[in-house]
Formats: sequence, structure tokens, C-alpha cells
Amino acid sequence: MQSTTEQYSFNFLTEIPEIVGGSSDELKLKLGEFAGPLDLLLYLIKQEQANIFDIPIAKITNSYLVYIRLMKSLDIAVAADFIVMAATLIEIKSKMLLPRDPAAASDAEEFEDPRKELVDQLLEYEKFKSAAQMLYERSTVEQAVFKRGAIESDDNNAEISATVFDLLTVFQKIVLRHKEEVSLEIEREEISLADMIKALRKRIFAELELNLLTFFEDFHTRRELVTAFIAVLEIVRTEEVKLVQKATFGDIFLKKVGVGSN
Amino acid sequence: MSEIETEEISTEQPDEPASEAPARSAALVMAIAEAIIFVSDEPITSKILGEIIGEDKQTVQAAIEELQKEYEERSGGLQIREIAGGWQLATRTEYHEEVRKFLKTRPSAKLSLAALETLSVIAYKQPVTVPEILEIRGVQSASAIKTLLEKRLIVTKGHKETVGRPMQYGTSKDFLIQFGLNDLSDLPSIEDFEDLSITALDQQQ
Amino acid sequence: MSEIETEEISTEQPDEPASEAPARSAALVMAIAEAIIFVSDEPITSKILGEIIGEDKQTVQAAIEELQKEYEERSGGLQIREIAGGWQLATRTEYHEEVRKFLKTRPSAKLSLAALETLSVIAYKQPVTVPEILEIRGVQSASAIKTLLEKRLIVTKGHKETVGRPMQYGTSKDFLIQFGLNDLSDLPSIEDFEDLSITALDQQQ
Repeated sequence: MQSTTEQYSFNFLTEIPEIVGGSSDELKLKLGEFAGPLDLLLYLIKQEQANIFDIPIAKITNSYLVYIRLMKSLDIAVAADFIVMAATLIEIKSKMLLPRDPAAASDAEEFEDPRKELVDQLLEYEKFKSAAQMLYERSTVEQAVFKRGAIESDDNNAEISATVFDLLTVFQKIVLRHKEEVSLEIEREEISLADMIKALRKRIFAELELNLLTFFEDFHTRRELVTAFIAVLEIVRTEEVKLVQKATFGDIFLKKVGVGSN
Repeated sequence: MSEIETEEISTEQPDEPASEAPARSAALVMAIAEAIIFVSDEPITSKILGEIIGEDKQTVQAAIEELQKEYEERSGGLQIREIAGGWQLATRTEYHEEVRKFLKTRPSAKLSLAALETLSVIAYKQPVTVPEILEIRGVQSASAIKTLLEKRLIVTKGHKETVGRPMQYGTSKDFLIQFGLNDLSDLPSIEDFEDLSITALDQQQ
Repeated sequence: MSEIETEEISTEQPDEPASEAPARSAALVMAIAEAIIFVSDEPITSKILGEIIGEDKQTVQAAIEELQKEYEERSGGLQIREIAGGWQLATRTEYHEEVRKFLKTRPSAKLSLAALETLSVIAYKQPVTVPEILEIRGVQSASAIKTLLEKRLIVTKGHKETVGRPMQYGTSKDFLIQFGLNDLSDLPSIEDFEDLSITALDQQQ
């Protein structure tokens, strides 16, 4: 399910991400909420105080991977999009390590910085991130403004305004409700006692020994369980089947009489 | 209500300010009281206001009386009334005609849940008959259908050629306008929201 | 906005009765407008107010701007705001603490960063499809979109006529209301953020 994608952030919504530079060269990452791989990348670039137009790709890739590993070690589902970005970074890094083809290098047109596409994407994303910040501030101000309480004259409640999304949602609920009703009807004409006994007998004869618990597990409704229970009593009473308990408080088995009885 | 004289206290230092708050100016108490009276669903007493604002009842009482006077003097569209032992902001009776006129013309796009359900069935299953709607919703929809017809969200679409020739219904042009649709193919399908995880849809209640 | 002077009319006869009344005094128009804005559940436009009051839109617009100024000057607990293309009476932000204390509400749940980002892409790029949002954000936005739909901040805007006919999304009227915008042009342009982000990055050098 794709909706898991953004759940990586749920544990630390309030935390501000931070890389703590320890005494060793090992980077320590303090987890915070990142809205996506671009967000994380932008953050790492700022941490490195790097120029966005000249990203030290090897270093940034390493930090990025450290972060992802950390997320994994903390059992946070790392979203596919984060992993895709890791692959992209590694690809760019390897491209940059390749010695430039001297023939192509002379032709300036030919050479394109492998980082360019990523930089463009980052710059575009950065704008919307700032816009999101602006929206956040606006909503904070708006939350300080209140409208009047309900007044007697208007017959409010009971009425809701609707969008197309509501229309579909409501329709789906009706369909679900409808399905539930149908399946309930089916359950009502559920297995009869005679059929239950038949089924039980078949299983005992096939398996020779049947754990009662396993047998009962197949039934979910109260009604089915009652029928199953009566079937067990009935089969023990009328057939060559007995109830066996191998240990005190142990599981109870249904056994065909005369087969490996102890 | 105002047996207690409060002038002395109000002008000076409202020295024993209830809880943690220090002395507030009378104007500030008036403003806060006004804001709270405004948002309250019911008439609100000076006592409760005092507790919220952190001033004693008398200070608040005096402030609201001052506020009430102010509303009287500016003679705008509103008034502060003392009702059922509490204070309330209300329109002035002089303008009841216009207010009533407005309340009648309010947007017609608001629908009850029953009407919305019925509308959704009609939108997605049209043309559809009353018995068919009953079968899907499991509830009689007669009054909802009447409402929808009145609001011109649905129209009749001729009789169905089966036993009893029941009337069929479908959505109208107004429906498209109200819901911002170009045509019926614009209606979202379940697939459109599949990415958004359908299971979540019925969780939301 | 207030090119139209209304003072001349005001001093004359407020005697003329309501209904199809001709020239009303500006004060009367202000009072009626105030009463109706107060009872309205949603921001109400000058146009609708004009229809109810029986005055042209400009007269009403001028009256409300005057009213708004009056509210500013008395600096009480309330304000008149222009929101989502209409007028609304609301508390002043200064008193949010006391109002909140009274209503016993906490600041309502803030949107997640992911939802805010998605909303900003939708606000600036509307109508926009899920794949287009993915391209900008670099991350799937399904659950954010679902949240935004549920909170009625966004609405569907029909299918895009490309391969797969993906659903398009745009912001709603509720979006304007919740973010205190009069209309979409109130949003700062996205290019403004461009300069901002680049300089911010450069400064770090």
C-alpha cells in the first residue's frame, strides 16, 4: 500500500532533524521529520554548507546512506522513494568518478553535469517547501481567529455541505453496507447440524485423530460454534469415536475407536 | 442584577485580580468579554466570564454594562442582551426582516446525509428507480428524493419498462454546476482514489 | 476600494421603510450589513448582501469598508475580515488565548509537513495530478492527498485528458477560509520563494 510512504515520519513528528558532529568522524543523525528524499537531501546539503550548484556528491551520498541505514536500524519503514533517491545519488556519484572522455570533453556541448537534473529538481522543490512554510504560518494565525457560536435562529446541524469526494465516499459506504447485509443473509442459512456431523465424520476418518481446538477454529459465528459443539457430542454418542485427552489440561482429541488407541 | 455598585472598583486598581493575571485595563476586559460572548453558543454569565478572564465578577459585570452601552450608542446591527442570567450578542430587532430574508436564501447546496446518500446512488447508478434505490440504501428514500427534486439536483428520466413502470431518476445540469463537474464522466470513480488507499476511505467515518 | 463616497446620502432621511426601499442612509446599510454578516455561517459577499438589502453592490461594499474601519478604531474583541471573497465577523487574534480557554479547544491538529507541502504544490500548480505532485515532491503523496480531501482543503477538478485520465486536484473554498485568503491571487507568487531560497542557500557559503 502506497500510503505507507509517508509514515516514516510518524515517530518523530516534533523532532527537528539534526546531525550531531561527534568527536569521531562518524556522523550522528538525530531523526526528525523529513517530508521526502528531496527534503532530506536539501537538509544534508545545508548541513555540509555546500553550494547547491556544486554539490559534493560523494559526501552527500554517504550522509544520505547513513541516514537511510539509521532509519532501517530503527525499524522505520524506509519508503521506496527514499531508496530510489539513494540509487540516483549513487549513479550520479559513479558518473562523476568516471574520467571524462577527452574526445567528448573538447565538445563543451556534449558534457552535461550529471548533477544538473537533481539540482533543478531541488531548486523547484525548495520553492514549494518555502510555500509550505508560508501556509503553515498563515494557518497558525487563522487558528487564533474564531467565528461566532451557533445561534438559535439557524437550523444548523443535520445539514452538511458536500463535495464530489463525499459523494463517492458515501456511495462506497452504501455499497459496503449493502454487501455486509448480503453476506449476513448467507450466514443465516449456514451449515446445518446434519452437514456438520457429516463434515466432522469425514475429517476424523481422514485424519484418524482430530484436535478439537483445530476443528473449532474453523468456525467463527456463535451459531456455527454451537452447531459444531453439538455435532461433536452427537458423533461421540452415536459413532465409534471417543474423546481423548493426552495430558491433564492438555488438548482434547477426537479419535476413531480401534485406531492406535492407548 | 446590578445591585452591587462597581464603579469604585473598576476605575481604580482592580486590586484583587482573580487568578494569576495582573490588573487589566477596563478596555481590555471589555474586548475579551466581547470576543467570548461572540463565540459562545449560549448566554454566558459574568461569573463564568470572570473566571476565564481572571477578573472578579464585578469588574466583568461593569465592563459588559459599559460594552452594552457602547453598542446602544453606536446603534449598529447588533446588541448585547441580558438573557437567562447571561450575556448574548444578537442582531437588533429593527433588522429582523432583512435577517429573515437572508436566512431564507442561504446556499441550497447543503444536504442532509440521507439526501447525500440518495444523491450519490442516483449519480452513480442513473437512471435509477425508487425501488432500486431502496434496495441499495436499504432505506426508503422518498423524502430525500423530494428534497433533491426541489433543489433541482435530480430530474425524472422517464418510466422504466418493467412491471409497474416505475419512474427513473438521474442527475440534473444543476447537479453538475453545484459539484463543479463538466459532465458526468468527471465524476470520480473508485479507481481514481485507489492510489489513496480505499481501505482508508471507509475508516474515516 | 472605497472610491464611492456615501456620506451625502447618509445624513438625509432614514425614514424610508425597508423592503424595496430606495436610498437608505449609509448608517442603516452598515447596520443591516453588520446584522447579516453576524448571522451568516459563511463569509458573505457584497453582492449577496446587496441583493438582500436592496442596494447596489458598490454602496454595500463602501458601507462594509466603513464598518470594518469602525471596528478597527474601536479595537474591541471583534473584527470584520474579507475572506474567500466575502465578509466575516470574527474575534481578534490578540484574544485567542482567552477564547480558546473558554471554548476549551486546543489549537486544532496541525497538518503534517508532508500534507503542507502537498497542499502548497496543489495551491500553486492547480489543477494538478498525483504524478505531477510526485515529480515535484519526489515522494508519493497519497496519504497526504487523502487527508487534504477529508479536511476539504482540496477538491477534485475533473480528469486530465492524457493517458490514463488521471484525476486533477485544486484547492477549495475552505482552503481560502482556513488560510485567511480572500482569493488565490492573495497567495504570494511562487517566484518570490525562488529568490528567497537561492539567497538563503548562497548565504550559507
